[in-house]
Amino acid sequence: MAGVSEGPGFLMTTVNLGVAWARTRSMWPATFGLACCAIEMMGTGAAHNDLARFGMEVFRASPRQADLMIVAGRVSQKMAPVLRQVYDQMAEPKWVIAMGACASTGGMFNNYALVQGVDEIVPVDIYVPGCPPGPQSLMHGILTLHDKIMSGEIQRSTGLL
Amino acid sequence: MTDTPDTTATPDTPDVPDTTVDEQATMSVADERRRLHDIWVSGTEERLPFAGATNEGAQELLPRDQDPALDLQRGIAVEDDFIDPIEAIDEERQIINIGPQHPSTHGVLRLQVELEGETVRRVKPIIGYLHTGMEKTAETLTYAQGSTNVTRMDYLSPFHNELAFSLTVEQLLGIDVPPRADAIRVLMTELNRVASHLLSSATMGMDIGALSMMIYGWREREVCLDFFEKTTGLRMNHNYIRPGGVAADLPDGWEDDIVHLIKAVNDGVDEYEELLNENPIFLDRTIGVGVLTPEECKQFGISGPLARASGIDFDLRKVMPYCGIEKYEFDIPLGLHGDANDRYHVRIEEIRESLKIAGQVLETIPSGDYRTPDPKVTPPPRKRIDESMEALIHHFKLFTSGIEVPPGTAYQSVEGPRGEIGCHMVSKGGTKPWRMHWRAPSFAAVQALPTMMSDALVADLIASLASTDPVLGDVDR
Amino acid sequence: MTDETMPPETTEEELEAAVVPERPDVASIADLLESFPEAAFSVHEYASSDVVYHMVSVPVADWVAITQAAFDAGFDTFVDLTAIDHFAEAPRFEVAVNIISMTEVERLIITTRVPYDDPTVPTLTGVFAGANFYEREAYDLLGVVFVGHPDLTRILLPDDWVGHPLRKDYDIGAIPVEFKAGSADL
Amino acid sequence: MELADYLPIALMTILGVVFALASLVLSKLVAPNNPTPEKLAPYECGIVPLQEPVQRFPVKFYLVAMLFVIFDVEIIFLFLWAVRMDQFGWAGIGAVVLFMLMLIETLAYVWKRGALDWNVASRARFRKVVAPLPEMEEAA
Repeated sequence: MAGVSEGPGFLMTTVNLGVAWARTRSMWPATFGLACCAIEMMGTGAAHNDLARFGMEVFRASPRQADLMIVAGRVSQKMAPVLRQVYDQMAEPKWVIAMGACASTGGMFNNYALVQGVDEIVPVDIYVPGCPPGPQSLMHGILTLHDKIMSGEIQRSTGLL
Repeated sequence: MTDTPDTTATPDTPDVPDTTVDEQATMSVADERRRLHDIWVSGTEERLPFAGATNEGAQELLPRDQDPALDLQRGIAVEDDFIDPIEAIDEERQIINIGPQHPSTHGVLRLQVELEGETVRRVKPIIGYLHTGMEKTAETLTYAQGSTNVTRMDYLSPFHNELAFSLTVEQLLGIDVPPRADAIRVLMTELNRVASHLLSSATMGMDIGALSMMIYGWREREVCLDFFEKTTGLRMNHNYIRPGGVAADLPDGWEDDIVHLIKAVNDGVDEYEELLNENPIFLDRTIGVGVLTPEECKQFGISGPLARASGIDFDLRKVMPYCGIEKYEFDIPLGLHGDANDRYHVRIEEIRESLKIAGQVLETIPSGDYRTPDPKVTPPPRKRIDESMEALIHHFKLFTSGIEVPPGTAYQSVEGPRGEIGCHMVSKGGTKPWRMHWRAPSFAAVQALPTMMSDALVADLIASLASTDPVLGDVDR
Repeated sequence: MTDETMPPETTEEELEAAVVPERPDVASIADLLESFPEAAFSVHEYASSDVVYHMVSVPVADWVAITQAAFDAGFDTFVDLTAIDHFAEAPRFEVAVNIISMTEVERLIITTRVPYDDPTVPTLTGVFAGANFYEREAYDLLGVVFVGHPDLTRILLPDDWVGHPLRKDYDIGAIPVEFKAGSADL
Repeated sequence: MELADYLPIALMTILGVVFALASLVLSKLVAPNNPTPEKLAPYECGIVPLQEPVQRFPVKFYLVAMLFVIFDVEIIFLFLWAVRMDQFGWAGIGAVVLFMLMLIETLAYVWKRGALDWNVASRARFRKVVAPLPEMEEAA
């Protein structure tokens, strides 16, 4: 049953649409807060600009119960294997948001210590620009991910159909 | 223009020094060859495959008999006569990871803990999971760009980082900033202390189980961040305090923003005190937990709220004042026992003191220039460039090569929310620092964690870690 | 760092300030210097404040001795330990320890220089327990070996890392940026 | 008590069994299931564990669970006894007292061994090193 569903991507059957809708409405992020972006991620989760509107206020600590990994911060060479291990331990379907310039491209630290962009380690779905991106831009990234899932472009890691 | 000394081997292109200097001649041929050709280029040495490389080998917690640093960890280095007598047999103990990806390690701190049932016997902090090579990057950025790199180190107190960096550069330059810039710097750093303490109280409450504390803490912090965004344009990592003054003057109408902020945060802190001060769970979880005696604080270099909670009356704002902070009158909250509860109370009182300072700055801020008029440090205003050729040259010189700093060594430190933030800078002339070492308060705090957590419960471990409130960007730099 | 850092003569009063007074006015540092004749000291003043701190440079032989003497003289708070790579000058590595005396409210920075071929400095963990992590970091990033350190392993870099990044001959490892005019040595 | 009276109980048990089995079978059939070696490895906060955790955990790690089991089982029997206490007479009360004595003996043993004592060494250190209690001066 696993693997990519063979049907044409955009013409989703109603069941597939229903499943995609259910997934986007309660996507639980794994707490992968590393640096300054983690503070903004917490700010997004707090009451002022609230992630609970998208059903995401529960930040799951263990990757077993998480669907979405928001890589919030700079990934150092020592942290890269840990990030890869946590990503592998997440259950499909799973998505990755690279939050901030350091996670997306290594940001202003073009040196020996940082992995220049998280996409060298894990497949990334959404890159959120900013250093640190404000809560609004993170939420815009999350909504773009919802649209991507709803429009069926990401069928990479479906479990069901 | 003073002629800069010739030994300016600019760090980013390490051109090799000539061998005429007599010491160089005595080096053996092998050293000669290594020095000339063998420049380490990172990434060329092959690394283990990704997933398997997460055990840090010698850095990890060694078995009991091979652990040389055990005494230091158990506080014996400070003649703590209290040693847990019973020696359990070995397979009763289990080494587990409270690892880099953990909800309550305040970032990517990894604690390897030897557990005997619920009791923690040995702890070893393993850090470096957020090492960003900032001190190496600082050597490639000019003095004008330096504060962008520095402000990302302790990302909960960006203004304190920038202030320490700017003061050190001004110490090397030998210039002073106008009084209005000093007042703005005091205002912004004190509000930054409020925002940082709000966050550390919020996360401390959440770690101990009071989830609502997290939501309350962030509500007041957003008020502070709004003012920061209005003044500097960014919620965090502002690059607002620069060598020579501040980037921009305070926006008009900032007075009633400050009045509103002071009122909102004061009311918020009243709510926290109702929520937590007499809360039996909070008291049971924090009284007598993570104790640090004053001698241990001095030995490990602990400063800030941790040291003051143990009763050390030492605050850089009072003892080694900077930016004219001695003009404002405020007092320093001290704790008695040095446990997690005292640390919480010291932070809450410090929020009130900082708000008092902000109020006094509001009344006594002088008008005038917010940057030093010295054209070699401050770029001229935009319209001046069209009128005068000299301004254009200064502008060009500043933004292409940067601020010329005479050679010398300087150290200056400010009182950050977590302790003494210091910048040890060596300059060999030119526009880029030769070496910039950052004295991070959380680095000393992480080093004292084993002393706090030995023979405590796992729940106490989490509570004492929350009360230490380390910021890993500062620890790993 | 040479003994008296003679800044370029820009203005008159700066010249006087730079001339090093004979004896530091702080009692404990003054008699500290009595017992260590080869020590050279300089006085530095904070920016936008009138706080003064002292720097003392000693040969590496009595590195632990002077720190222990300072500790007994009241400098009992450890603040920081740094290592600096003076790439071109002869004794290449400089190690600086930063201690405070809370009673006299004085800051003292003791520095020493070690050559490139044997960058070994005796450890200070005997005097200050706090020097443990700082010395591990200096070893990790700059390769200065601290003799007698209980647990001298890498602290910030992965264990299998090769080389000491903060040395001047260690390339920053920047990936050339793909801008058309982007220069490789960022 | 004809058979009919037992109908609701039968229905209840059938429903319970069916519900349990159904949820198991359905999730086996429908849920996505592609295990990878990393997923099966124990989660150690992102660290790849070197050696498998030791199978037999010493009792210190699940002390509270053991205490719970002992005293919970005791309470279950007490409930049954409490419902019909008045009909048992002295013999019944004697039996229960004997049963209770045995459990009080385990409670005494557990108390003596210090399992109930959460006043861990570090808190004792706090009392000894930092803030000795005024009235009892001797070491905690």
